[in-house]
Amino acid sequence: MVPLENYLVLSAIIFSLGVYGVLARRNAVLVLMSVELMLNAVSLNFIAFAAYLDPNKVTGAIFAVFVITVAAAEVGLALAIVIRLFRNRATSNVDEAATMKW
Amino acid sequence: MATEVLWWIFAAAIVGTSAGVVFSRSVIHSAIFLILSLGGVGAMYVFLTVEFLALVQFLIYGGAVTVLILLALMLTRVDASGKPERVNGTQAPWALIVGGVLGALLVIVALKTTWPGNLSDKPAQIDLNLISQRLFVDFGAPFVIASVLLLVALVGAIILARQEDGD
Amino acid sequence: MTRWPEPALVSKLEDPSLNTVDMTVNIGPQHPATHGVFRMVLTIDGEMVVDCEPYIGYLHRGLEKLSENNDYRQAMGYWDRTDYLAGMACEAAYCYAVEKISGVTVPERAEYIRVIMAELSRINSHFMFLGAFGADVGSFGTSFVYAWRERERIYDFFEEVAGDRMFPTYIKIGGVAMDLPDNFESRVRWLLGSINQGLEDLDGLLTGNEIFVERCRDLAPMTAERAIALGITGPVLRATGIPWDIRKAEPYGVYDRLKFDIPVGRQGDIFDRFFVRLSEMYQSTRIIEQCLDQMPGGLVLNPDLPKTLRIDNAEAYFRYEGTKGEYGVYAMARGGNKPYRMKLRSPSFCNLSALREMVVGTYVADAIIILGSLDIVLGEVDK
Amino acid sequence: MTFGDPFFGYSWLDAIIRVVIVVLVMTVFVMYWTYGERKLVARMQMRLGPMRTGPYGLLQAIADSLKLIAKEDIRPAAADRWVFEFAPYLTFIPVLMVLAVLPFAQDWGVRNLSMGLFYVFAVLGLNIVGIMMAGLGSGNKFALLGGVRAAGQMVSYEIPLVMSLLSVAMIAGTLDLDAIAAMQHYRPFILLQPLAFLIFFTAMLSELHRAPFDIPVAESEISGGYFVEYSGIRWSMFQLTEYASMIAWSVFGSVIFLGGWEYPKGGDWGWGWQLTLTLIKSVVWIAAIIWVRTTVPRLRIDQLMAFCWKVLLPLALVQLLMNGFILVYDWPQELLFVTSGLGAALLVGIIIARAIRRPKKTSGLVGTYRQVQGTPV
Repeated sequence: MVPLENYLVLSAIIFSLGVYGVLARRNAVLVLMSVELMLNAVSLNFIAFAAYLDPNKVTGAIFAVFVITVAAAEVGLALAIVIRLFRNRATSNVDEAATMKW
Repeated sequence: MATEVLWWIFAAAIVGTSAGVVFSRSVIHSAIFLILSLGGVGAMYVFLTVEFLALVQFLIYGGAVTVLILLALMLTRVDASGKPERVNGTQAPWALIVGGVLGALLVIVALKTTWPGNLSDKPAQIDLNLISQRLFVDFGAPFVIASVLLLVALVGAIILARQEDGD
Repeated sequence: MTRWPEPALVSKLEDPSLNTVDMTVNIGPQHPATHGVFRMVLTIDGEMVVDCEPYIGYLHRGLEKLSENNDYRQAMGYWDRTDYLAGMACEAAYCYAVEKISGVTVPERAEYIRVIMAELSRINSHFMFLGAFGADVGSFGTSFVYAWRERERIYDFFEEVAGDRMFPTYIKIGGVAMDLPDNFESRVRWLLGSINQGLEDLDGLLTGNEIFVERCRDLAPMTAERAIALGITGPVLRATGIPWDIRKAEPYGVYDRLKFDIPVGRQGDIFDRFFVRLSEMYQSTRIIEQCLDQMPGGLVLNPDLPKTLRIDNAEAYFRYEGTKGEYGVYAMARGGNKPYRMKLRSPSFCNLSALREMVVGTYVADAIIILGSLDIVLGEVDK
Repeated sequence: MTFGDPFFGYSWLDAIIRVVIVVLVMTVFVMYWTYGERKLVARMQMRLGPMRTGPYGLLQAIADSLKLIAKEDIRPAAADRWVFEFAPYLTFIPVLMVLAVLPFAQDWGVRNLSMGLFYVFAVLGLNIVGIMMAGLGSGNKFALLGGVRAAGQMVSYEIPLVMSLLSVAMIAGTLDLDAIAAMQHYRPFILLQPLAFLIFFTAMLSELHRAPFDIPVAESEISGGYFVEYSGIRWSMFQLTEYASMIAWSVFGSVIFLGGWEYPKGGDWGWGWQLTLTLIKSVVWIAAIIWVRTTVPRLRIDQLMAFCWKVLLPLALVQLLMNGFILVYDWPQELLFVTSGLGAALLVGIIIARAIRRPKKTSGLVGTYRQVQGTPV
């Protein structure tokens, strides 16, 4: 049916779109969303590999669970930082948050 | 056959919505594209017969992460000041080059490599009991560490977002 | 625990350097919580209110100027539209003021009738408060409907007596317009029983509710000094612990012959205001019962009243315990059949001045019930 | 007669037919349930409710739907067009997806999933996305406030909700809704887990935005919240979602806690009785929701959060822990009832202890009256 390469190409495309988003977009929330895209591409890869290559088919899913955990933690923290930034600077542009302290 | 067609439809939708995330003009549209994209990846998990993970994806991403992102968007609305948001930074062309090259590289690698022991074309059904066995027994320590990470992140987020005196 | 503006919020109001984006929300003039055409612009930071700006005047009709251009009898119809929840009480206040400058006396029976009508109006108005306040706090109209049943009965009764429900123009200078119907006493006693029943229902629905108490207690407390400084009167003042009631302080009519207590609160928070009003309604029923017992027979309208009332140089300020507070009518005559100047000191207007300082530093949801607890009537605020 | 077999040979066709049946029945049920709710609320408020359209107002539901369909569909100029227009449908899709797995009787649902319980709460949480889209896309500050409130509320209350469901799933040992229902042949799980039931009911009210947790739609504060700008058919989609999710939650809750189609005698007396049981239980369940709605005022947002994080969540966690001990060491199941019952007593006790601070009836407060003679201070 659907070969493994299809999944790999799909996740490669999502990942590179995420890379573009992280580098190009300046809104902190958007950067975060692009990171989410990249993480998703990674976990899709994990699961595809596990489903096609791993004999007991499970390890990839567990890694994906960990990836999702890390993504949730990261989003929680990063959004707290974004809101903090916005409260103090009235902006969510990452370029304007270049100073180390204010 | 029907599965294959559905797969292609979903793949196209995922690529389209992911592109929407990074290219769309409005942040809110980006967030909604992100939700659709994540949902599409969840559907991919169903194709890979890991329904459990698809549901985790819906629960965590759909129910929590994107809600948090939308919440952050609501709290940091830029249109309050009236000026339209600049979509891209100055390094957008470079980003395009980097992203394009990286993507091309990954695609070439994925296609040129002959993957060892391509066991079967159709992935087998994954058992929920097996997942829990592996997760809680074999990967017990990482699981605990991940939970500690979540806890730390929770506390950290609260401390960061808390409104202190004088702020 | 009091919830006055936290230091953080106050400093934010004053310190412009910290740049956070607040949101301005316009509540009213068409909004379910503003009880009429009141408008307030809330500046909110998340859910906290950092500023509040009230706007009034959407219901301004020029009551005082209209009174100057109509003779004493005609102007009556405008006055019972000030506090339109207690039309009878407003008429009575106007009549007392005019009687004070003209020296017209009122038969005793008419005085008793006036007291009964005014107290029924007070019950009516407070029922409106209880119902609407319950709806503000969010009880999905149940309190509203409970209150409405009794209000409807009171209005039916007014219709029976005076021929009109909300704006009866029943009370006249020198007495009341017509004598009471025959079954008056039994009718009132039945009404009082029904009111007591309705009060029990509302008391059980709201006072006994944990969420309601939690929402109202310790919210926007007002000290007695601050209340006096702002010129607040009525139940809002009494909730701060000051037993100031014109009916006791400067008794008019026959109030000096009647026994009743002045319910006061402890700390002037929202719950005390609610509770003072609730208790006042029991006192009003007590007053009405005494009136029924004491009521003499005789005329209800001064027979010596001239066809057209003409008053020479005179001026007087009459303070009347309206349903919302001190309903002060200042009347000034310079001859002729029209007043030279009429002025209304409307209690709702003065009470409303406390809104901003109570609202700032609370939640949006609190702002709504603080406004509700002041129990303003826009007809009276805008005059 | 069993419903497990496909109606027709093709499983896809069968699934579509079942979905259509469920949606049609649900829509009619929602239409008439709005009528029922109005009558019920009216009775509780000493009114009559709809009386004019047809005998006892029975045609009111039809009149309402006709009016809603015929009403102009307004889109504010400041609205974000696509977000605004698709939000109502996006809120409805998750509810529809949930209806597809609920067992209305033995083997009678659209499909029975082996992870049904997990599926239900994973998917039901998704309609918050549509709500937030409505809040963001309307270009209205009330809508925005409502969206923010809804998001905070749903994210918070999802946790105790999931915890309470997990404690039942631990006892059942399965996530299959049909199996969970069948397991309650002798006693429903509410007897084993009263605390979980209380937490579930509370959190469910919050997820449904029903009083006393109707903060996101608070009519007296933000006049409708996220759907303040909607009218006509889109508004009715929100309404349909609200009622359909009420049905979904009630069927789901009665399967988890009240024995669903099984208790009492469901397995013995056949599918007719099973459907009747489901109907009775869900109607009672929804009536309870409405009863609560009619009588209690609304909480404030900070009180809501405090209740969730300081009361419900610790209790749910402790219950989960106790369940773990009891099940791992194979202690008798009655202990489940004891521990959970104690927890429920604690929860009720907390509420009562807070309520004791309130004044008694009016007559109890005579102490604050002061008989004042002459001129006061």
